[in-house]
Amino acid sequence: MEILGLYNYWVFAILLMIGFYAVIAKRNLIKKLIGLSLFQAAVFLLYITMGKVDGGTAPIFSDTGAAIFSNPLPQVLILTAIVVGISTTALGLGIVVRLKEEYGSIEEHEIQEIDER
Amino acid sequence: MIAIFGIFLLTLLVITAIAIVRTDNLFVAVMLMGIASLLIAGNFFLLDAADVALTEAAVGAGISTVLFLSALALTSERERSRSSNKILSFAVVSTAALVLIYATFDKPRFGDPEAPSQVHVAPWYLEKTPEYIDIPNVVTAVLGSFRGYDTLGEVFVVFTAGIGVLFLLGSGAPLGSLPQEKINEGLRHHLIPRVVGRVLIPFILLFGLYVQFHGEYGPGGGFQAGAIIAAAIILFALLEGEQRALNVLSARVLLGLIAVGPLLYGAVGVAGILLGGNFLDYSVLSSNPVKGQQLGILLIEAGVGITVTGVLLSIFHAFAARGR
Amino acid sequence: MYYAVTIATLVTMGLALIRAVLGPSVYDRVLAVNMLGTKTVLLLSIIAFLYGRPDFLDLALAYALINFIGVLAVLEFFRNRALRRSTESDRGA
Amino acid sequence: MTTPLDILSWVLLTLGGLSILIGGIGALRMPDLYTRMHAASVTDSMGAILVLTGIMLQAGWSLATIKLIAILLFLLLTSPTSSNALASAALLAGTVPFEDAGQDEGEAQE
Repeated sequence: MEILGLYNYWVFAILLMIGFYAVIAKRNLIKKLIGLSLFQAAVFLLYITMGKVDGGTAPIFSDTGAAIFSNPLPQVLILTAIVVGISTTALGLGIVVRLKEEYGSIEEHEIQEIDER
Repeated sequence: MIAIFGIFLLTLLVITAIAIVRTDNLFVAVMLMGIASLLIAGNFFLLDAADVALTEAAVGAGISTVLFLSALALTSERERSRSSNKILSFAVVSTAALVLIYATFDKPRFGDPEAPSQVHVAPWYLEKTPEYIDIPNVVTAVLGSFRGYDTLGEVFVVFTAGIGVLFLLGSGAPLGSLPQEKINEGLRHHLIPRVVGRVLIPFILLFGLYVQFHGEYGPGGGFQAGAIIAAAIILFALLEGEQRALNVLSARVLLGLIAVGPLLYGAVGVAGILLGGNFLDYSVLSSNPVKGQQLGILLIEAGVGITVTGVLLSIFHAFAARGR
Repeated sequence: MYYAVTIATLVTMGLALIRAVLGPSVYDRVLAVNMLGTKTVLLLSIIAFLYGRPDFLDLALAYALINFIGVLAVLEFFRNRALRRSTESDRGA
Repeated sequence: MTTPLDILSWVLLTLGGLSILIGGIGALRMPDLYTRMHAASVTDSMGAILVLTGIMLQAGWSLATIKLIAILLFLLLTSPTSSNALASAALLAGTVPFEDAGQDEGEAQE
């Protein structure tokens, strides 16, 4: 159980690096953005994992008389970050669409070749 | 037992992520992102974060798929080139992963009540919320009142992103390759989705309003509600065509919404100063400090909801208008 | 008994995920997404009861309402693509 | 503890779990898209009805039951609709139904 207790953090590390791999190795700009979304999801997971308390429940008081609550602070940060994340991803997609219109391509190296001409 | 469910879901999540990176079909990658969003929302719920899971549901189930697909429609569906420097990237990434995993051995055990992050401010929030604000949902209390500055900042980031997309895509010569009337009809010929969608849209709107105004008592709040209401209108636009959706909520109105939201939020803060308190100090808004806090949270949540609805819908329309 | 149903749902999610990863056509993947969506609704409702916090059913409700949009977006995407292809071939001819 | 209502709800939950599992296996094992869709959607609606009714019997008369009824209604509305939308999209794109499955099994074309 001691080892399983760190499983969430390992998944965080692996997920973060899968996203990072897509960002650095892939040449397609939309694929890079998808990788960035995965990266974001990993960070969300880390925060929420750190907020969990054993035997706790969601930090919303109710008449069931639960006494232990998980940490509300990471939840607040991530809740806003999800909506901010989708808006900034949309901004990135907007830039990619404009690049496609100007360069006719969304592959990184093709855009660079056109620039060097 | 529930811990094992979480581990299973996380394993599925890792498999999905690997599949996302491996496929060279971007459409498939977007579909798999939808799955990843479902899995991660389930995980958030298991980790006691009902509010966060609701946000992920509202954003991930509809809006992010719609945005990615409209971007794909404007660019291309396939990755054309192979990855660059595969081996080098893989080496860098796996080294970093190993370092990160090594670092986790120093982390406090999962769920440890004595972990440093658990003993600092969180108990104070949990203890003082009933006294200062007296609403059941501590997440909303922290979001709206204790950390109101943060949320104001986030609202401005959303606002800026929306304005940025409008600057990028809102003007200039569209591609203009498709016949106008075909584009405008949406899915009107698909009778069954259209009828069911019509039945559903009022309920989604109603649910959005419920989430907005029930946010003090259960999971919910402005961010989730904004995304849900935007999803309802996007559903309308998909079914009846862009133009009809714009007739209901025109681009000008949406621009107004984008501006009104942060203004409302800021105005509540300034009202606090004018009434003799600090910026974003809601206690002075009413003769009873607790009632003032509740009023302030209600108002700023409304501001957040308005901004998020306006921004997400404007982004959707900006992408959709580009396809004509 | 809740546990048994949860396990059945989770296993089915795993099977659907295998279908999504294997494909072969894009429609299979959309089908898998759809399946996972309904399974998530069920999973969330059951877990809300397992935790003894039935007030969190809101989440399952949100998914039940919103999941639909993803599939419609896919349908619209295909319609758009068919339109674009037909206009392109018209011009080519 | 074990009132008839409890037993009924356990039976429903077990059957629901079984049909969910069968649907999952069917979606994985069936030979082509339309048969897979069939496996997924029939047991999808069946599983949802059984499981949610089972939970409803456990919840008794409360706000939770009303929410569960709403969830069930919306699921029953949306899940077949998305199957239909998907099938018509696949048919329009030219995916041919599996040969042995019989000719009139597919959805009617527009």
